[in-house]
Amino acid sequence: QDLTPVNVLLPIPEGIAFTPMIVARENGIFADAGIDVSTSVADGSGYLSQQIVAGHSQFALMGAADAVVSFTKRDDVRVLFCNQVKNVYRIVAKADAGIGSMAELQGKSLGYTEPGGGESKLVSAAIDEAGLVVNDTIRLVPIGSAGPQSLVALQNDTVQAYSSSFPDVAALAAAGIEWVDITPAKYSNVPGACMVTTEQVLATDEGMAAATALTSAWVQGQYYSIENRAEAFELVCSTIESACENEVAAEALFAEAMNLITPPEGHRPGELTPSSWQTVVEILASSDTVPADLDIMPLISGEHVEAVIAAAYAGR
Amino acid sequence: MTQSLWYRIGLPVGVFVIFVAIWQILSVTGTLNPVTFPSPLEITIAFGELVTRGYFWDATRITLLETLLGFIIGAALGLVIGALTGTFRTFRTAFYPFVVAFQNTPRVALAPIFLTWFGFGITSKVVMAAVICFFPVVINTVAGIAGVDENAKTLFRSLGASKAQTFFRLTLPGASAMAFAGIKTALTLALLGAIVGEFVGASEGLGVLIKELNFQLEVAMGFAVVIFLAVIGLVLYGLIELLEKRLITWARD
Amino acid sequence: MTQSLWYRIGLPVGVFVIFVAIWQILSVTGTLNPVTFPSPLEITIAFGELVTRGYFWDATRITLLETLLGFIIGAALGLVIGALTGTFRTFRTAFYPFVVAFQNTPRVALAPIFLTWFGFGITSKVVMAAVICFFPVVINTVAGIAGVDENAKTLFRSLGASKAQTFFRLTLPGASAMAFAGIKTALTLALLGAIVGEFVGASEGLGVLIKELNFQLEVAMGFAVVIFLAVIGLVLYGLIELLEKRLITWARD
Amino acid sequence: MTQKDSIAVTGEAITLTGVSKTYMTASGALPVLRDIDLHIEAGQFVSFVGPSGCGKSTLLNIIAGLVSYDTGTVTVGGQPPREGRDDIGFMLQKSVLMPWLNVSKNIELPFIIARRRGADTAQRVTDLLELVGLSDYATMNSWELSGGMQQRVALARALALDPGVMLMDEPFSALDEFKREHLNIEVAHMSERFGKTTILVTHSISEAVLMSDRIIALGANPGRMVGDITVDLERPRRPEMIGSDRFQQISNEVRAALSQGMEESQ
Amino acid sequence: MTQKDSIAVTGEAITLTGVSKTYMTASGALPVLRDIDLHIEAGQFVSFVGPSGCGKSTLLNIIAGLVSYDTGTVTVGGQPPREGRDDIGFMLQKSVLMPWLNVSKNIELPFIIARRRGADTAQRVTDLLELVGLSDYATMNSWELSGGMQQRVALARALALDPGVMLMDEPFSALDEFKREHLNIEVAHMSERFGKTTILVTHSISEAVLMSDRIIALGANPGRMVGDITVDLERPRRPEMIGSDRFQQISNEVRAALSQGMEESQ
Ligand SMILES: Nc1ncnc2c1ncn2[C@@H]1O[C@H](COP(=O)(O)OP(=O)(O)OP(=O)(O)O)[C@@H](O)[C@H]1O
Ligand SMILES: Nc1ncnc2c1ncn2[C@@H]1O[C@H](COP(=O)(O)OP(=O)(O)OP(=O)(O)O)[C@@H](O)[C@H]1O
Ligand SMILES: [Mg+2]
Ligand SMILES: [Mg+2]
Repeated sequence: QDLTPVNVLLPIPEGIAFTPMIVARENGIFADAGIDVSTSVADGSGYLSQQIVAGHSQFALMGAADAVVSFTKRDDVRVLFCNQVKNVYRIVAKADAGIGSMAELQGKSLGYTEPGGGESKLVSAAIDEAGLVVNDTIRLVPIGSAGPQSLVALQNDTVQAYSSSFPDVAALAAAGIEWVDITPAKYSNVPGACMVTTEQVLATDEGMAAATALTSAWVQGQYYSIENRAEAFELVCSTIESACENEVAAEALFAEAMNLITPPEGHRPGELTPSSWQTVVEILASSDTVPADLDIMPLISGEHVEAVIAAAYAGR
Repeated sequence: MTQSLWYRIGLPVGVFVIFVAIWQILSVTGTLNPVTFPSPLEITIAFGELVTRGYFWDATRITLLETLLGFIIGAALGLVIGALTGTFRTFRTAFYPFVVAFQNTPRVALAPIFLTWFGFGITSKVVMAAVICFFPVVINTVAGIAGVDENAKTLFRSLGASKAQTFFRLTLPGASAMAFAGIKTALTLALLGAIVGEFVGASEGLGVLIKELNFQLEVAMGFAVVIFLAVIGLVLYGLIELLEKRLITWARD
Repeated sequence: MTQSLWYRIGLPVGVFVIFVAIWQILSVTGTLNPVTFPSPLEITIAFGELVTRGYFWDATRITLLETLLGFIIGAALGLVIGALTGTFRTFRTAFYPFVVAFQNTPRVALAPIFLTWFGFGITSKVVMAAVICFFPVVINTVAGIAGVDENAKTLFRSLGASKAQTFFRLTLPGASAMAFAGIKTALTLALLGAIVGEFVGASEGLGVLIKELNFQLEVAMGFAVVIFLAVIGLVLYGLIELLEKRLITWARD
Repeated sequence: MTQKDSIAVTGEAITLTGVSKTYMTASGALPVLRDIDLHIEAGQFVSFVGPSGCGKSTLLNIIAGLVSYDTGTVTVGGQPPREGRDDIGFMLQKSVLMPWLNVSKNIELPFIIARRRGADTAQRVTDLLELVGLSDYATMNSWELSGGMQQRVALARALALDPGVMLMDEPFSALDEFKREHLNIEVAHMSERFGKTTILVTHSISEAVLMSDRIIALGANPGRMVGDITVDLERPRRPEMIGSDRFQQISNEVRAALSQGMEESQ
Repeated sequence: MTQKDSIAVTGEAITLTGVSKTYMTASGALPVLRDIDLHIEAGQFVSFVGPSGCGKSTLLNIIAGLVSYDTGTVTVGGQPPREGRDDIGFMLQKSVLMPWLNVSKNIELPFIIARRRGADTAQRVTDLLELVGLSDYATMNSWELSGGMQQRVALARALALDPGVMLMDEPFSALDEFKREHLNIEVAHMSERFGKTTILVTHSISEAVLMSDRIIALGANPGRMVGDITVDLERPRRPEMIGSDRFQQISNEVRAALSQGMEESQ
């Protein structure tokens, strides 16, 4: 039978972070649901939100912050589920720096990937909350994602702490940096990368069918990955060889990826929780990117979204 | 005073060997941080591993495809626009200022816009490559046409040649040596454009691979890819020079 | 056949106005998606807002600083290396192949490496700008020196000029017109290098601003910055042309 | 109209009556030629000499139909001149061979442009190559030839369509004096042999005397005829004539006409 | 040693004995000059004529000290030649003025290179400008001058250090015949006036006859002297002499010597 092609935009190339998707594809879950999923990649979520808002693309997996910004530009933007239900961004200190909390970053340098983007908003919110002032009581240095330059910056003490998404933290850990996680607890349940679409898509039968198939197959991929870690890892590494060039890093990353898709007790993988989305709004509002009184509910609910979710978790 | 072949080849090779040797020694003695500056030996070994990986060759194929498509489109368009600009005064007056203005824009700044316009497939990288290699071809074609011998033009007029005859039998071959110099630059630039495009957003290609290897802190492999790109650049340059020698048989000096 | 000034300025301006008008109409009628392709009016308004923002001028200052520092360093080094290469045969034989090879490497691929070597401040962007604008200066300086009139060299020999006299009174001024052509290209390339550097990793600058505006989906403002960069490119080009006219007073055509 | 299989004798007469020409330049009107009346008989060899900028090339270009004129009439073989008339052959100062064509292709060019390439063209090219003594060089690249050989190819090309009229604008100026004399004699012979009407523009008085039946001296500002000297040396011309008394007399006549013209201009 | 405030008479004798020169080229040894014996008296004006490539420039360069020789001896004013001797002035085929220097700075160049610029240099440059008739053009850009004016600047520059010997390698080849004759006469006059020893390399026989006291004809492969003709025309030379019988006789003698030389070469 003919499979319906579905294209999903990703903010980084396919890899370990997208294990549930790769499982769903390789194990035929997408095919069983009647879809054939392909991906396109841009460097960061910003480009993805543009495509969604412009109506050029139907589905994009993007950071929660980007999803909220998109929602402020186009009010029929909808989120179906999240790939990770926990915060993908981390603020970590080097274990030997004697830093145990955000407040102890006083007088220190904090590395982060780059200005612009959801991560930098979270960092500023966290710094604000800790009562620190950038360029005064704390220094911010854009050291990029994991790579030789960030490793060296940490090794030679250019920065004592680092904020980035979990794959970077894991990769640097695998390279020998020992971390203390100082991410404020209130941010720990901020959703990670989530599947975004629009009411315009969901209003059509085909769009609704694609959304339902995509969501249920992806969620099944999440269940499978959580329950069969070893097989899932094996599958990802054999599918995307280049991602496992460094085995130690790959394993560390996989462990962390699994941790983030595994929901807290009593929740389902990929589930949308209003309170965690409210946190995202607070973070963005603290830097005046979105209004503080933004009503987030339409983004994550509504007749169509609920119908998709109901179908996705049927029987779970 | 003519230098012997031995000297002309031996000297640069010697310099290269000494350079690599010093680098290796500095690496072994730990003067160079292996994270930021892997040793030549490590890079060689990493390259040896890389060539056994299927994904490396897939990435190479993609990047080459983007480069060549971008080059062909950009160079072809450049030739056409250059020919129009060089041939028609009004066209030149009307559009050439924009060509020059556009050439002075830092075109990397356009990469994200291309991504938006042309999507996330290879098209946006091809467009980036094409845009970046378009200008040298236009500019050299225009210069080449301007440089066509006035006497030869008079000769063609005296023979009563039609516009088309003059264009195809005089202007085109007369401008070709100059235009080819632009085309040579363009090919190298196309590779650059493809890599820039991949850096900004792509799922495959050597630019993506560099990022991926950096992320995994496989620094030596990352270096190996960069050096491999340099070699690709040189090989492409060599090939286009060969082609030039075959096509523009009459160019001297 | 000489074209009037009116024609030479009027025609491109006319083309520009028509182009912008069509763009605006396509935007208003909704043919162009306002998110990916804002209208000229929106871009103008966005630019109007942008110039009132302090951060915009900070970013401009940073990018210009990187560009100019990179340009000065790159062009100066290019002149020195070019002069050495053009003057000393052995130097040329030994090192020029590497200059050419390096010029054929897609240098963006080096941006992350520079970040590692030169840190996260403006140094790595300055280096990127310098590296990218170094080569045209070297190549043109070498070509300029090679092009110094053989007869003039004989004249200097017959006058018994010393090496230094020949260099400063003949080679240098004789090669300067050609070298300056390289310097002109270099300035535009320096801007490109600075933006590439900022894209790969920086906390300030117009490249960073483009990314930030992109995240906030302030597309019109993003476009405004890109167009502003184009204008900067043109202004820098104009300034260096003015300087050229003042310095190389004897260049004709 | 013209025979194609051999080099035919097809001289045509040239008549100019009251020809004037003014160029419009950025700095105003520049009168270049004033009231030129000139009749050249079929088969005559005429040289134009005169100071630089006096309008020699302009006059030749008018006869070739390459430049328009303001007043007067011009006829070549009874017809007004225009570009692409295949009974007029034009040879420029530089040999301007196309470097991307070999020697015989260069000679073939006029046939291609005139869309007259046919079964007999190859034979015609062979004949021409033989005529200029380059049979062995047919497939050489044109830039591999010496300057003198290039001039001969240009000559063959100008003769390709067997024109009744040959117009030559300083065709030998790129050669040194020794090579030049040699080629002068060759061209003079060719012209004697085929009786073509020939106009030669030159800066060299001895070249003009050596080759021509008649020399037109021009003065400048604006260009006008200041002398019309008949050269009654016997034909065929030989290099030894250069030293002869008659040769010197004629040279001095030309020189005198030119000096006269220059004084009038000042 | 030399007077600096006026143009002095300082001719020097030149003697070559058994001079040979072979160039080592990629395709083997190329003998260029064989056994040249030549004595030029102080104040004599000598021309070298001969076919292209026969070694005229090489010989001149040897005398200027710009090219080494294999055997024999050369003296200029009793001293072996070398680069930078300020009693030897060199003038090339092209006027090679530095475009970044104005006219008087171009003339000043030899003083700067020889580190001899002093208080009197400005006066000397003024004198030279007057001598070549360019007083009004001192501050012009050199590329704004006509070809003939540029040649005169080059001449002034060659005279700047008041050399006893002037060596000129085809200095007028870029000019048309009319301008050329004019400048020939001027240079001949200058040489007559100051009695400098002068060697002129030229392709033009009439130029050689018009200017020289003596003409050396060279033959090729390898370069050797094939004629040594004395020019006994009265001084000062005038353009009208070109038409005279004696002028033609001498020209023919030179021509004959050259033909002879060419035949021997083949
Ligand atoms: N296309 C043109 N537009 C304006 N002026 C022109 C043009 N062509 C020639 N002239 C001017 O007309 C005059 C005569 O030019 P022409 O080329 O006929 O002289 P000439 O006698 O052939 O000179 P030469 O011996 O230097 O070749 C010159 O003053 C020249 O500047
Ligand atoms: N530097 C050199 N190396 C090798 N061969 C040379 C060199 N300079 C000149 N020759 C050769 O020496 C011969 C004589 O050259 P020269 O320049 O002296 O001739 P010329 O008589 O001045 O010719 P022309 O009249 O063309 O100026 C030529 O065959 C030339 O190719
Ligand atoms: Mg002319
Ligand atoms: Mg010579």
